[in-house]
Parts: sequence; C-alpha cells; structure tokens
Amino acid sequence: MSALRFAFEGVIGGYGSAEVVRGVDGAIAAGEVLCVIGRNGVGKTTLIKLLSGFLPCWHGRVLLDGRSIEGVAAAARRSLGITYCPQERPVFDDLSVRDNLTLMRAARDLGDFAPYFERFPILARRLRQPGGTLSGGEKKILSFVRGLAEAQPLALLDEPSEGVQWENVLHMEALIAERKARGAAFVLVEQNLAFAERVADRYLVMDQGRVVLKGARAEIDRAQLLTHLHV
Amino acid sequence: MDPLLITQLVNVAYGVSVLALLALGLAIVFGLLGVLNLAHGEFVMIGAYCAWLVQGWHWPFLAAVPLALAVCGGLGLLVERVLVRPLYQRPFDTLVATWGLSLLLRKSAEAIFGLDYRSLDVPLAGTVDFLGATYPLYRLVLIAVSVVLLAALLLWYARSRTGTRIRAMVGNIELAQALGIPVRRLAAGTFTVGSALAGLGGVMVAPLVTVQPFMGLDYVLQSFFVLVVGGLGSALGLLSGAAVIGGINSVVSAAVNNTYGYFTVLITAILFLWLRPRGIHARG
Amino acid sequence: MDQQHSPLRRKVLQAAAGVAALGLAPGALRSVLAAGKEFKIGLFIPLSGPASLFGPTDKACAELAADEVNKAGGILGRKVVIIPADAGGPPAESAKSAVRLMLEEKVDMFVGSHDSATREALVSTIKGKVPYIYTPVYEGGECAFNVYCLGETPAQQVQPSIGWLTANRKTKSYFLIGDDYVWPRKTNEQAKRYIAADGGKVTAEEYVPYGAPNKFEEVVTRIKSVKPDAVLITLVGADNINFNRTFAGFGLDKDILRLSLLLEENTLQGIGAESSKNLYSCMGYFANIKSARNEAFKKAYAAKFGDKAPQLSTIGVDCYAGVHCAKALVTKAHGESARKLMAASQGLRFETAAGTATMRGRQVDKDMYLAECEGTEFKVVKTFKNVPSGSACKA
Amino acid sequence: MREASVGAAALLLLPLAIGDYWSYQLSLYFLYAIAALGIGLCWGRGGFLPLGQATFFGLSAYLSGLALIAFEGSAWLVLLLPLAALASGLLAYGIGVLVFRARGESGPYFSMITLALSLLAYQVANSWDSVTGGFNGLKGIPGLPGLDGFTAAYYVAAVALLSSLAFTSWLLAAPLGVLWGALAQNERRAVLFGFNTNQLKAVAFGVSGLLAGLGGALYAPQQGLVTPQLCGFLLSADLVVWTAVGGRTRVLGPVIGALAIGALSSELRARVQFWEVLIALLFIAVVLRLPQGIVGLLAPLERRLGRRRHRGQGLEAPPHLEPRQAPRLVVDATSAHVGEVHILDRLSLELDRPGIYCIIGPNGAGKTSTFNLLTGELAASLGRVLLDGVDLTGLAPHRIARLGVGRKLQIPTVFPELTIADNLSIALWSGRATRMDLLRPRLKRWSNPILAELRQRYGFLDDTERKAAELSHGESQILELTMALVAEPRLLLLDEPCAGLSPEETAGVIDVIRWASRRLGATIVVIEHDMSLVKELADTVYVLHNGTRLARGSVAEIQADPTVRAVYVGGEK
Repeated sequence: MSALRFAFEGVIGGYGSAEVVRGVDGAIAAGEVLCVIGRNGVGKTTLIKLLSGFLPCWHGRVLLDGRSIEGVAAAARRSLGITYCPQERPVFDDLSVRDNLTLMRAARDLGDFAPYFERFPILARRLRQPGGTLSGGEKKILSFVRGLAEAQPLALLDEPSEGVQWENVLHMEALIAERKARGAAFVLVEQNLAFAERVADRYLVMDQGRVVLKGARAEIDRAQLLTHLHV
Repeated sequence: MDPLLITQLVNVAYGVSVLALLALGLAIVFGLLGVLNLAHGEFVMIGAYCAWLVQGWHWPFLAAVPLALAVCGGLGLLVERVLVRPLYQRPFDTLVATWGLSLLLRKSAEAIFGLDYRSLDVPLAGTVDFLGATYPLYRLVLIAVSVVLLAALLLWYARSRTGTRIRAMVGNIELAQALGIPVRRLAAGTFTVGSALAGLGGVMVAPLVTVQPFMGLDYVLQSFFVLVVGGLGSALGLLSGAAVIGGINSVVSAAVNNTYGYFTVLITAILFLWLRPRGIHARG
Repeated sequence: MDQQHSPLRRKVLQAAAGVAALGLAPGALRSVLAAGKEFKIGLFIPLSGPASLFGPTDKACAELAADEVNKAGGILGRKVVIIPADAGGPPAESAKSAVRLMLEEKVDMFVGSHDSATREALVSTIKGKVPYIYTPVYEGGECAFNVYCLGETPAQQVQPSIGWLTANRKTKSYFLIGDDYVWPRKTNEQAKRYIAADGGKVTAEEYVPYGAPNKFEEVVTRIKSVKPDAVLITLVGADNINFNRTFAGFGLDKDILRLSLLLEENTLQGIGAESSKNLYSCMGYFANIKSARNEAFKKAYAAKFGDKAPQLSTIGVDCYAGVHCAKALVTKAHGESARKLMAASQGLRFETAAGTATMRGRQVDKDMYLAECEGTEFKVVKTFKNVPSGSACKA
Repeated sequence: MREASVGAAALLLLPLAIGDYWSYQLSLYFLYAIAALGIGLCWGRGGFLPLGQATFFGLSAYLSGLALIAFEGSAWLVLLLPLAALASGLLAYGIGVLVFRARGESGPYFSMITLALSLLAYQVANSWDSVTGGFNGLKGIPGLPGLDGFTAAYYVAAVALLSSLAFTSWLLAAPLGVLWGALAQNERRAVLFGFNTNQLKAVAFGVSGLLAGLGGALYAPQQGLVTPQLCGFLLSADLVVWTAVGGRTRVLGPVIGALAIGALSSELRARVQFWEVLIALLFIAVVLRLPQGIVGLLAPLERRLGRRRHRGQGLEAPPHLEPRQAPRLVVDATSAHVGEVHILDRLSLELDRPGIYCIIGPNGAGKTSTFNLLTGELAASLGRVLLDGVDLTGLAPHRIARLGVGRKLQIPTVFPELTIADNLSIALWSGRATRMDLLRPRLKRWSNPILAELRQRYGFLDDTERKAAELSHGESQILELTMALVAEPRLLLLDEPCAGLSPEETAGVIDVIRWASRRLGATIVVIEHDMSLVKELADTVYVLHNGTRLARGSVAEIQADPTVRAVYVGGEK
C-alpha cells in the first residue's frame, strides 16, 4: 500500500443554511490517528460528514493523495479506500449481525473476522440476531468491526466508543493500533478523553465550527485540552 | 381418483400459481423496495397488450416476453426516476401518486388501443390428459412457468446478496452509501425489474382473459393481499401468500361458489392482516 | 368522443337547418325552424368506466336519429339537439348531471343507456318532471311516472329462445350462471318458468360476485360434472368473455350449448372465434340482420360516420330508437305534459334500426332475433315477430 | 376566530350567488368533504391512513336510508339519523381497538385491512338484496321532513360541514389532538409517558368513522338513493386522494381537496373526453410539488396572520391519579429472551429504599434489557417483577408508566415536530390527565414547581414555541430529561443520560439527577459506563454480566470485588 496522505483545507459546510463548520484544515499520513475533539455541538460530526461526503462542502477541498475528492459521491468514496462509521444508526437494524458484516462481500463466510470475534465474543454469539436487537454499545462494536474489517487505508470513525464499556474500548484501541501498524490512517471523533489520549497521534480541537487547537499528542497535554472542553 | 376432483385440484394449483405470477413484480417493488405501487395492475395490463400486439404482427407468442420486459421495464425506469424517487421517504404519498399513475396508464391505453375487448388465440390450445383428467394444456404450462419463476426467485434470494443489499438500503440509506452501495442505481434497477416482471405476468395471462384497459384493477389489490398475507421480502412469503389467497379462493369456489370464494378471501385477508403481524413468512 | 365528433355534428346540424331554410322542409314548418327554439335531448351514455365501450356507438346512433328527425322537420317544428352526459360514473354523479341539464340546459327529454342503478338514480332525481326514455336491455318492470323503456325484457329474450332451443336443439337441462345483481336474477326467474313450461329442468343456478376479479375454472369444472344440455349465461362484459373463453378452453364447447343473454358484437369480438362454437344470443338487433330497413339504416350510418364509425350493436341502436321514440311521442301527444305523453305512449309506433316497434304500457313489443355465433359473426337462425314485453305499466 | 365566522357566513350566503345547480352540486361534495375531514385527522395528525372510509359512509347511508323509509316524516328521525352516523363511529372505534391492540403499528397493514373491509362491504351491499336493494340500490328514500328543494339540501350539508369543521379543529387543538400528533412522531415515547396510544389511535379512527358516517347519513335523504358504490374502493380512494391533494396536515385541506377536485371532475366529466388524465396529472403534480397540498400554498399567508398561541396564566398541575409514595421494586429471578438468545438470566434486584442506583456491566450484559423489562417492553419468560407487591410482568407498558415508572431513553427521544411547550405539557399530563381532561384546552397551561426550577437551570426551555427538532443533541438530551422529571415518577430509569455530552454538560446533568432524587424522593436507576460518574452518583451499584447479577454494593465495594475486576474495568474521562 502506498503511503496515503489525507488532507482537508478550509472546509466549510453545514445543514440547510446553517453554517456549522467554518473553515477547518487538517491532514494525516498513513499510520496516523487524528482525534477530533470538542464540546457537544461544535461541529465534529458535521466535519466528518463533510469528509465522508454525506454533506456537501460549501468551500474548501478534501484531498486524498493530492487528488481533490469533495465532488465524489459518498457511495463512491469507499472504492477510493475510505471507510466511514457513522455515530447514529451505525448498523442495519433488520439485517442479522452476519449480514451486517458480510453485506458487501461475495460470500457469507466469516473467516477474516476471527481476530475480531476473539476480542468481541459477544458478536460471535449474536450472529443470527437482527442488528436492531443489539444494545447501543453492541451496535457500536458491530459497526466498528465492520468498518475495520474493510481493511481500507483510511477510516473515518464517529464516536466509536459511545456507550461501549471500557474493556471493549481497550480492545478497539488495540485493533486500531494493529491497523495503524499496517499503514492505515484514522480520523476519529471522540467524546471519551481517556480513549482519545490513548489512540491519538494528533489532536484537532474544535469550538464553534473552528479549530482552536491542533498538534501532535506530545505537544498537547490534558490541561490544554480541558480548557477548550470547558466553557 | 375421481377425474373431476383431480381437475378441481389442478384448478387450485392453477389459481395459486397464476396469482403468484401476477404478484411477482409487486413482490419486488413492494416486498423488497417498499414502494406501494398502486399502478402494478396497469403494468400487468401493458404486458398483456404487448402480447396482443405481437399476435397482431403475426410474431410468435413468445416474442411478447422480451417485448413486455423491455416496454414495462423501460416504463418502470422512467416512473422510478420521475415519480417514485422523490417519494421514497413518504410511502403514503407514493400511494396517491401511483394511484394517479394508474389512472394515467389506463387512460393512455384507452387512447392507444381503444376500449374494445381484445382476445388472443391461446398458444398450445386444446386439452391434454393429466392424471386421468383432461385439462387445458396452456394452463398447465402456465403453472410450470410460475413454478420455475418462483424457484428462480427463491434461489436468487438465497444466493445473491442483492436482495439483502436492497433491504439494507431501504432500512438505512446513509449507512448503505457508507458501505459503497450505489443506492440510486440499485433502487432504480429494483423498480425496473419489478415492473418488467409485472409485464411478464401480463403476457402470461393475456391468452386466458380479455385484454382491456381496465383489467389491471382486478390484479393490483389481490397482489397486495398476497404479499401482506404471505410476508414481505421473501419468495416463500410470496408463495405462501398466493397459496392462502389463491388456494382458499379456488377451494371455496370449487366447493361452494365464487361469491363465497371471494368473501372468504377478503375475510381471510383481514384476519391474517390483523392477527399475523408480519405475515406467514416474516423476513430477516 | 366529444372532441372528434362535435364539430362534425355541428356541421350536420347547420346543414340541416340550411336545407330547411332553403325550403325543402314543409312550408308550414319553415318559419318555426327559422325561429328555431331547439328541442333539447339530454343523452345519458357511459363516457367513462368500463361500460364506456358502448358510449361512442350510443352517441353516433342518437346523432344519426337526430339528423333524420331534423331533416323531417324536427319535433313539432323544433330542431332536435343532443346534449350528451356521462352515465359511466357513480349514480350520484349522473344525478348531478341530470340536475344540471334540467336547470341550466332546460332539456325537454332524457334518453338514457346505462345500468339500472343509474336509472334508479335518474328516476329519483328527475321525478317525472321531464320525460325519460330508458333504452337498453334490462330486467323489466320499470313503471315510474313519465318513464318509458325500450329495451329487451327477460320475457322477450328468454321465452322464445328457450322454446326454440328445446324444440330444435333438444335441450332439456340447463345450467344457469350469472353475475350477482338484479338483471341476471330477474332474467333467471323468468328462464326457470319457461324451462319448466317446456318440460326442461334447471340442474344448477349460480352467481359470481359482480365487479370482483372472477375466475371461472371451478364453475366450468362443475358444469362439466353435471353435464347439462345447455348453459344459460347472464354474465356481462369481461365476466361474460372470460367465462366463455374458459368454457371453450376446457373443451366443453363441443357438446354443451350456450345461450348468452347479453352478447352483442363487441363482447363476441372479445370471446373470439376460437371460443364461440355452439354459442347463441337472443337480442332485438344484430348488425347483420337481413332486412331492407336495417340495410337502409346501416347505409345512413356509414354515410354519416364513414369507416371510422364505431361498431354497431343492439345497445347502440336502441339510442337511435330512443330519439325516434321521443319524436313520435311528443308529436302524437301534441305537447310535453306528462299526462299527455303517458296517454300517447299507449300503442305508439316508432322507427327502430330493425323495423318498427310498438309501445304498450310504456314498454315495447318488438321483433326478437335468435342468432348462432359463427366465428365473430352472428348468424340469425330465427326471428320472432312482435314479442310482448311481458311487463306493462298503466298509462 | 374572526376569519372563521366570516368564512361561515360566506358559505351560508353562497347559494344566492351561485344558483340552484351549483348549490346542489356543492351540497353533495360538502358531504364527501365531511368524510375527507376524518381521513385528514387520522392521516395528517394520527399518522395512519384509513383506505376504506367508504365503508362507514356507505353503512350510515344505508342505515339512514332505511330509517327514512321506515319512519317517513316522523319526528324520530331527528334522533335516528345521528344514530346512523354514530353506528359507523362505534364500528370504526371497535375495529380500531381490535386492530391496533393486535398490531400496534400504523403502517400499510392497517390501511390494507380498512381497504379489504370496504371491498367486503361493497359485496355485501351488492348481494344482500332483501335489505340493501342490491345493485340497484335502496330507492325511494324520502328527503328530510320539511326540507326539500336544492337550497334546503345545500343548507343542511353546509351546516353539517361547518359543525364538523368546528368539531375537528376543536379536537385537534385539545390535548387529545396534541397527543395524536405526538404518537404519530414517536409512539414509544408516548407509551412510556403512560398514554394508551392504541386506544388514542382507535379514538381517532372512531372520530373519522363518525364523520364519514355523518356524511353518509345525510347523503341518503339528499340523493334519495343509496347504491353499493358508496361502500366501494373507488369512493374510498377518491376520499384519500382529495385529502392528499387538499392537504392533510391542515383542517381545511381535505375540505378544499374534496370541493376542488370533486367539482372539477364532475365539470370536466361531461365536457372533456380524457378528463381523468388531467385529474391524474393534477394528483401527481401536487404530490410531487406541494407535499403540503393545496392549502400548503396558503402557508405564507397563514404566517402573516398567525399570531403566537397565548397559553395564558400557568395552572398548577393536579396531583397524580395514582397515589405517589417511595416505591419498593423487586426483580425476582427473572429471565427473558429474544428469539433463542437469552438476554436476562434469573436476574434479581432489590431497590428497597429511595436513592440513586447505578447499573454497570459489559456491553450485552442486559442493562438496557433490564429497563425494557421494568417498563414492560420486554416480556419475562420466568420470574416476577414486583412494584410495591404488584406484579408488573404482563402489564402493558402504559399501565406500568401510570404506576409512576418514568424512563429516559439512550438516544434522546422527544417529539421533534412539537414545540418545547407541547413536549413539556405531554410530560405534565402523564399520569395526571383523565380521559375527559384530554378534551380540555386549559391543560396546555399546566405547570409545576419542578418545571419552574428546571427552567431556572436551562434557559432554552423558556423558548416555548420553538420546535424540538431545532434543538442540538445536548439540548434534546436535557429536554427529554426534563420531561422525564416533570412527570414526577416514583421510579425513574435513566439510560446513559450523559451519552454524547461534553464534560461541562455532563457535570450539569449529574447535578440535576442528584437534585431530582432529593426533590422527588424518588428511586432513580442510572445505566452508566463512566465510573467517574458512577462514583459521583451511586448510593448503590449493581453489576450485570451475561444477563444476570454479578455483584451489588457501594462503589468502593464493587471496585474491590475481584469477580467484578475480572470482567469489568471502569474507564475514566
């Protein structure tokens, strides 16, 4: 896999006429995790929707290996090597867990999922159950596994740890680390600071739709982060 | 065994299979895609007219099949683009819009073909001996055809992931896109296939009934009952729905008379809808 | 059909008026026609719904009759104008149109060809204020005030045909199948009486839900099991066609004879040549009756509408008779008061496409024709002269 | 109100302007409009579509026709005709109760049932000659005594329409109407506030049946003939289409639709051959271009006229219908499963004194399922759930809620299309409003101290006329929490109340929960993953694992417990 480089420059967008993200820049290279953090309603999810193509960029550019892709339809971005795990409605409720995992594969066999099932045996036990009957945390885990198993160079994860209990959050961290080792890059929206601090290589702290603080993990300590998380 | 009894039994089989054949298209459009298409009957009607045209041109009957598939499929594609696509999130509005469409298609057929009752010569006319009973050959063929089609559908559901993807798309369109499903194309394709199959049903029944613009009305409601009774989104649902609705109709019509047959069908449909929430074969 | 024909119609009317003005009309009438207070006929025919198949013929025939009447000086010197209205919708819609025609058009007469429910609606709306001529084949017994019926009644269809079949085709046992509404039931009541009178027997009497998606495999199989000599069919429209096609499909047409009581040219087209073997119909008119009167009528019809002319059938030509009846009625009564008209109706004679009919008790005695189907053609095998309607209303 | 009376006056003077024919023409469509009103109510407000309203129109038409014939000219008719309409209302209500209780949902299935009913009614009317007169219909029906002529017919219909309009708008404005809107948007939420939504939907359907019945009952004397078509599918479909084209979301929509399309089609009918094509194109155009229907065009105008609703002085909400005291909850070795998967396995909990209990446990441990069990949404296959000795298992969710069990769901669920005020009102009515109360507009002015105090904390709650849909994720979390609190439950279940909240907001919520537990003296159960929050909140902690109880105790005890450590390590923000 060639060393990927993903960047966004001066991205502006929002819902209807409401401008939620007001010009945000960021970049990551292969094997890096960029954590987007900030208080609720500062535009984190909006940003990730702009990057994944579910909202149109009003201005700015989204660059994948130097090619600007903001025009590419959401459904087409997966084939460019971008995985997206949304925050809300993360799984197909009326599809079985198995179908949720294998939907885009030729076969229904679950061979490549073995490593994931080791860490999340709960899923293996629920294969025939409709996704909708999973608890909130389980849905997030299912969505996370589905996303990582796509084994793509870039993954955009929106609050993967929401409602997930700590032990499993640690499993997520481990799995992300494995993918990083293989050169995958992540953009991660997180509320759970403890988790963010463990996985992030760089931070992008947002407030009111703008970047208020960014940099490598080494450069930024918890105190600085907290100042932006409190009002 | 009494040949007449056998004949009535075959009648039941025929009743079931013709119903399944007519509901096939709707099973895709409503059962999978969730579009309440009240113009389904009109697609059947158009298919039937294709068969009539083909006879007029002195082409072989089977030539009607590709023609109907093409015409109804093309029309379906257009309808999906113009009428259905904007309304995916508003099912009841689809109901009204497609009701308007059915009026439109009926009137167009009237304008093009007139109201006259059209009739086709039955291909493979005549009767054959079947288990000691004499039965019209074409009807037997029709039973076979619908069995084959149902089997094909069953297989398709089992093998292909498309059915599952369609359901995924209907259930959660944003996530479907995130997984790289080209939702617009998939939806359009599904509706097109469904419409084409409705046309095929029309071709198949055309030789047995009178072809006129109003014929569709007879089929659309029946088809809906078949699906909701049987259960949406599965070939088994279609089959069992057709078995219940068509079977009961035929059996009671054979044992008593058509009036009771029809009453029983309606009452059964109501009871199933009421007491069997997801139909006989719930999907998922 | 409005759009296609109305300009044509207007031309014809102008022509008629012109001709009259030129003095070909009887001198006495000239001034009146010129003054031209029109005699308006509200024509109720199905323009929408499945029955609208008959609409075009109905309209054409009525217009032809109007031309002829106007050529002959109109009705009491007034030019006849046809105002069509849709009777194909729900009865209440027709009722509303009737009110419109009475209040806004101030029509002098109604002529209607439509189903019985709509007739009831019109009768209860018009309330005899305007004379109303109901033309198509029907169940008989309509005696409302100031209403006149021209259509074939069960008595006229059933009595002669059953008699003839029993005598000439040795039919002893009958299977009765019909749509479940008033006309088939009334007709079968009569039929059962005449069959018994002729020493035959009814093996079964069945009805299918009217307006429901019917399939006939089961009925046909039952018929096969009881093996009657003949099936008496009172199914209408698509049901009639689908039954007969199924019947033939099961190969019963070879040895069981069928008599269908609402079988005219259009329906026979639908049944198709394959399925019409041993199928009979008994009506007051067929397009290919061999009679001088009918030839003349068809010539005039062809002359007026050319090769685009809609298919002639008994239902259509009854509208032709309707307009002529209107003229005869008003002319004989010398006015439009209900009393005068009802009195005049007794023994009234007027033109029909087939010949001349006589009105008794506001129903019509007419010649009936029994025809056997040959492919998609009717071949008249027997003509019954002046068959009484069987139901009489007091004048 | 003024516009309304002007409109009414205009309607009553109209005949002078338009003459007999149009009066007569309109009088028929007024009756159809009344039936369409009912569809608007069910579809536009209640969120379910009746496809067979002709059933009721026809039924009442036959009944009143028979009555008019039997008692021609008698004064009893004054009573009998309303009864004819009422019969349909009751039938519809009965059907509604049966169907909704069995099915609960409002999707196409309900519509299909009503459709099938109308097909059935048509055939019965057609075949049952002896009573209905069969295909030819019930004829010779005399008009209403003392009222004949077209204008009389017009006034009867016009008055009926106006009163139906008044009645419907009153219903929609009443709390009942608000609840109909609420359950259409989020039925589960309404149930968890103790409202019997199936009952409410049945009432809506009953009202629509009554309106259709009224139209039918007046049709018989107006037309003098009742035929099977009146019960049939085509009239049913027409009514729906008129409602859709006119606009189902506003009271006037269906009326405008019925009058406009109805009159238009009967005008075109005689004049234009392919008139149906024009009508069809019209449906399609309206559905595609004007989802709000024709009345949608009036929206801007409305906005100009529209003044804000004045709720007037706040009223102290009355006490709960059921007595309120600190609850004693015992879950006694209860099991439950979905399909073959065991979700709860002989789970036992004792919440014997007021205070804050936290439930923690790995994903899939059965935390949310426990809540579903307590609110009656998950059936127990084994064991009992006792609230003050009353066994909750087998009780309908709304009944349990009435006993004082409140719940906040994991994903914030409010009624997005309703204003903040209406959202709060619904919470206030929960467990306090009687059936009759739901017809009293003054209920909208209810308030209580809890609400007042929460308004102090959260300013946005004062923006009463703002739609809940416009709130941010955090704000809707707060709104739902507020709703749960103002209902003053004895037992309050909070499912991750801080999910997706920033540390700032989280701190606020924690504070509110602590305050509420003192203020309400209630038992509060919180599902929470975040041990730091658990520490701040919990008097007692339950640890669940694989659907059964692993441990119970104070935070300290739990953290000390080795078995807990084994399966569970609390994370910190």
